[in-house]
Amino acid sequence: MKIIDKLAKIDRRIIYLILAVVVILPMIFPSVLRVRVMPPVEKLFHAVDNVPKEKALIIDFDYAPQTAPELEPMGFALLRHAFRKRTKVLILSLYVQMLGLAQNALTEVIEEFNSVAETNTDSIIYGRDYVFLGWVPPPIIPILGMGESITNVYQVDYYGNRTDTLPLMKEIKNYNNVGLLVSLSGSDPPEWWIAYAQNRFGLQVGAGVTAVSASKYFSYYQTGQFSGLMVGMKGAAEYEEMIEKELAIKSRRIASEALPPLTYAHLVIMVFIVIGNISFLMQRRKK
Amino acid sequence: MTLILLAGLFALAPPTGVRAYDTPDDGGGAIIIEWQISQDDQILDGYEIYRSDNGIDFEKVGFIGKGRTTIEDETNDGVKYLYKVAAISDTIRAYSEPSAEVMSYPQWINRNKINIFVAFFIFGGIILYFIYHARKGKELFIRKIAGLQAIDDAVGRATEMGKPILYVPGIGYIDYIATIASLNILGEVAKKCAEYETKLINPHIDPIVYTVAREVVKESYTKVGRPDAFDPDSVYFITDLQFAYAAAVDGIMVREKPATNFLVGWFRAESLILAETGASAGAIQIAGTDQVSQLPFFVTACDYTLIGEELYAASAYINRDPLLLGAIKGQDWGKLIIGAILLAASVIGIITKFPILNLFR
Amino acid sequence: MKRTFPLFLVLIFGIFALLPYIIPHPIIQNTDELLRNNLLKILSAFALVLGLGSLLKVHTDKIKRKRENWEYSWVLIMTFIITSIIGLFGGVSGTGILPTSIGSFPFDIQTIYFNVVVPLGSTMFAMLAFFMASAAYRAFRARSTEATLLLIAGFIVMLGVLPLGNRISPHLPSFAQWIMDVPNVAGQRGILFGVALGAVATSLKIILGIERSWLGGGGGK
Amino acid sequence: MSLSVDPWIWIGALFSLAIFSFLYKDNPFYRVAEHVFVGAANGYAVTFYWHNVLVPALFNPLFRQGQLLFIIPFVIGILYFTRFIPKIGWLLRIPIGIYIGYYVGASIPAYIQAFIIKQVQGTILTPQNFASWSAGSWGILWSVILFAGVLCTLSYFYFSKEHKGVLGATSRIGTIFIMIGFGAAFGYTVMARVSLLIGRLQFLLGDWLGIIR
Repeated sequence: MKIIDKLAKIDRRIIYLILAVVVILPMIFPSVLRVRVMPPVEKLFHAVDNVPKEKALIIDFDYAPQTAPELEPMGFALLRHAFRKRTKVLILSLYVQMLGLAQNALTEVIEEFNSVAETNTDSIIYGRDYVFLGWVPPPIIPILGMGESITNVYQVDYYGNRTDTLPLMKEIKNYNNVGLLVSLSGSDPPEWWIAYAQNRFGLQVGAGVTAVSASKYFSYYQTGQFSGLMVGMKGAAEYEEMIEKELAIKSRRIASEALPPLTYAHLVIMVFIVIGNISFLMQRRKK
Repeated sequence: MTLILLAGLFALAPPTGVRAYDTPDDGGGAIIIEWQISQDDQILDGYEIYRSDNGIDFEKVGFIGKGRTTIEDETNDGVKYLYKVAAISDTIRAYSEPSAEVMSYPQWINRNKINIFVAFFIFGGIILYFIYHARKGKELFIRKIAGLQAIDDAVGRATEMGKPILYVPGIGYIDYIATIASLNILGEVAKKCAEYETKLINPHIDPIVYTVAREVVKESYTKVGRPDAFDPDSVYFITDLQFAYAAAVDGIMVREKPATNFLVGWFRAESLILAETGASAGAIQIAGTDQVSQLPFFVTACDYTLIGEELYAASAYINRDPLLLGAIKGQDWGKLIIGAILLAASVIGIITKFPILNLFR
Repeated sequence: MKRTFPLFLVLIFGIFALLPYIIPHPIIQNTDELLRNNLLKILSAFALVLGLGSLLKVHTDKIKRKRENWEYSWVLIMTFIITSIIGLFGGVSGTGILPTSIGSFPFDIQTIYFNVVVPLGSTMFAMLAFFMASAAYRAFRARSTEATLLLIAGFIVMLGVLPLGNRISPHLPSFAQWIMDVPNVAGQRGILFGVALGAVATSLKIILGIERSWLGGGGGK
Repeated sequence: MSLSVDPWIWIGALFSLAIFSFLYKDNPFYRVAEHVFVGAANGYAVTFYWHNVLVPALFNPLFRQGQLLFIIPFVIGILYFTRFIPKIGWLLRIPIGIYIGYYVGASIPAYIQAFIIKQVQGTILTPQNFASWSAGSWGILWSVILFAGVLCTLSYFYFSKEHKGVLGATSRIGTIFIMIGFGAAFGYTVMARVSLLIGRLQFLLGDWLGIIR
């Protein structure tokens, strides 16, 4: 009976230590687990993939540092997908704090593609292949304004160039020239894009959200308002799986690398539950 | 011949049946324009909306993507307007016939919101009916909620052990109903602390809730006849940030080692930090919140949890105040009505073709 | 006077706040917006200044009376003063009169936010995983049939979300998804009805002066 | 192992470790970090309340542009400070009364529409709701289970009658739905929290220590 008593009184810090080890080890020796892609992410992949040549993909980077672990890998995967398919990309944020993270994701992926490109045609060039529009407050102005003219809303882009001088902006005038908009956010922006932009201009909307706020968004996916949905780090890993499988993109899969530690963490928590209950039942029977 | 052919080739079919009317149920300043899409809709860029207030010169006021058949235009009230819609493909345009004259004006009632106010008057009426009877002293039966018995035992436990009671009112603002219910329960717990001279610790995150709580606790001490025992610093403000507050309260749980923790009110992600640290410090914990996302953590880590509405019933039970009990009875009737509506609407929804869902926009 | 006038204010402002919901007329809508953007926004700012007053008072008292851990109150007050000076005089994006960088080392309010407030805040979120683990070990007991149900549903979802779950059986992920869509929504919607009815009832009682706990009277007559 | 050279990364990392040290036990490093957080967070709040609220919404219009109408919010705001003067302390109830009255009044229609009427709309058994599951004829079964679950959960929160007989049965079924819902939500939240821990460790092991890529 001694083990049971000891089990019942494991010190809290040992539990923390076990969790820490179980999470850190798979991070130091990364391995990528095969991921089964569920329908919501598959639909989003095909929606991004089917953006016509002459149209653009807009990515709305609206995650804060605190929700970056779940949403940043989605941003990287979407950018790699679009640039590999040479889809035209516009990037924007609805809030000022998010600009820094959008800029960080953009520069890293561009560098990844341009370091490998030989000729001018297959490298990613600002103004021709993508434009970083930046931020115009309050959010309702870009959401509705881009329906008629994007250059009227964003007269100047993030870097300060006049947008009407950029070649890409001559082709992409408004939502008619936008195949799909994907909003990455931990709060309400995806709802706004449906309520305002989709209702009035028929804009196709996809979303990448945090796991905690997932249940609310499933109803919009069910009604078809969302053309696809990624939820949490697992959703990001599924998208990384799709771009590797369909487009043979061999870049670092941050979210997929997080799956092993995530799996072991879940297993450890489940084992703790079982042990905790065994010692609990033993004690109850003893009484 | 070729010219006509070319013209025929390039001339677009204009949109037809253009109709314009004042947007109903709004504050004025808006007119809705509707039309049938042109036969060449597939190759169009979209439709341009033209407006004139003298019937002669039209100026462009709007644009919308192809395949759409309606748009809302912002106007000045009391001015007569005429509208034309043009199908546009690159630089070629085809104008429709002008619409009839139309004027926009504000309405005083938004008919879409009537169902909300009907529900409010019915439900409000029931609540007031029961409160009226409660004031008349009518006996109103309310079943016993397990969590409430625990509040008395928990305060008793802290008194026996001579240890303080920690009352965490959640991180909600003063207007959150959970916060107000929590202040009600704080009032009762403070009365018991005054009677048994148990130390009360009541840290706050919101300056307004803090000021109200101070008054509530002071009033409770005077009600029990112990205004002198009230320690003004037992109720204090820490910070207005969620996690600084959680860290500070954790610090209190570990340092002051209260025998009983009350975690009652509006909570977010910090609820698990508080509940877990309290559990590991070995305190009896009573939780209560209407934040459904936090209930799983409270249910697992606390001894008693008031789930959602039980929190409101708790403040009524503690005060044994007929007015509050009257409200609870009214809410029970509200649930009966919701159940009846669900049953009736489902029967109508299945058997008949009536679009029952539109009644509940 | 001390009670009736505040209760009268609650009645007037309570009813006035209801009207814009059903009356679209600009007269009501504009006054509502004017009231919100000017009066209420300013009151919230004054309330914060008041709260800070009491925070600083508590910590200055701690220092004066040398109560336990008083040294940390110095840390709090100094950090508060330094951050406020940098923020108030340095401007929101470093455009104020105070210089906000020495050579290449920036210290404007945004940099402080990204490198002090955010790491502290997100580490607190990260710690939740540890508290989750020890709560799972210590608190997660199959005390009753309901608690066992909660455990089972939790296990199914925690497994269904992982690639491992899919390897155990392809039906597991879809079953986990079904649990989120049907029983989870049913349970949460039932609770939500009760909470909403309770909230509306309490709001009505406050406006009509039946619920007076906010006055500090501890409710009742 | 390529240590970061940016001083701010070091500051962020050391603060993170100080907060994590709370896991071991409440210690001076944690308490310093806790108090720095409270000080910096309130300093940040003061900055934005001043620059984005008080100056543009009150001081500019009142003192710079002389719009005397702003005397009213200014005076009512000052009443907050009567809390420090016991004799006229009751004046504090005026700003609080206005504040509570407005917010509580505005919450009534919002709560009724969002949490009662829209939820009823989603629960009613109609062909439209059956189809919304996009699961073919299974949709009918899902809608019926949802319908029964909502009614049973409602019966759990019925306070006017003892939970015996039929009401006893429905409320027990109700608790089953509630507990399944809590378990499912818990599972999703575990994934979210562990992801945040992995994110922080990626910062510490990656950006700071450079152990992982």
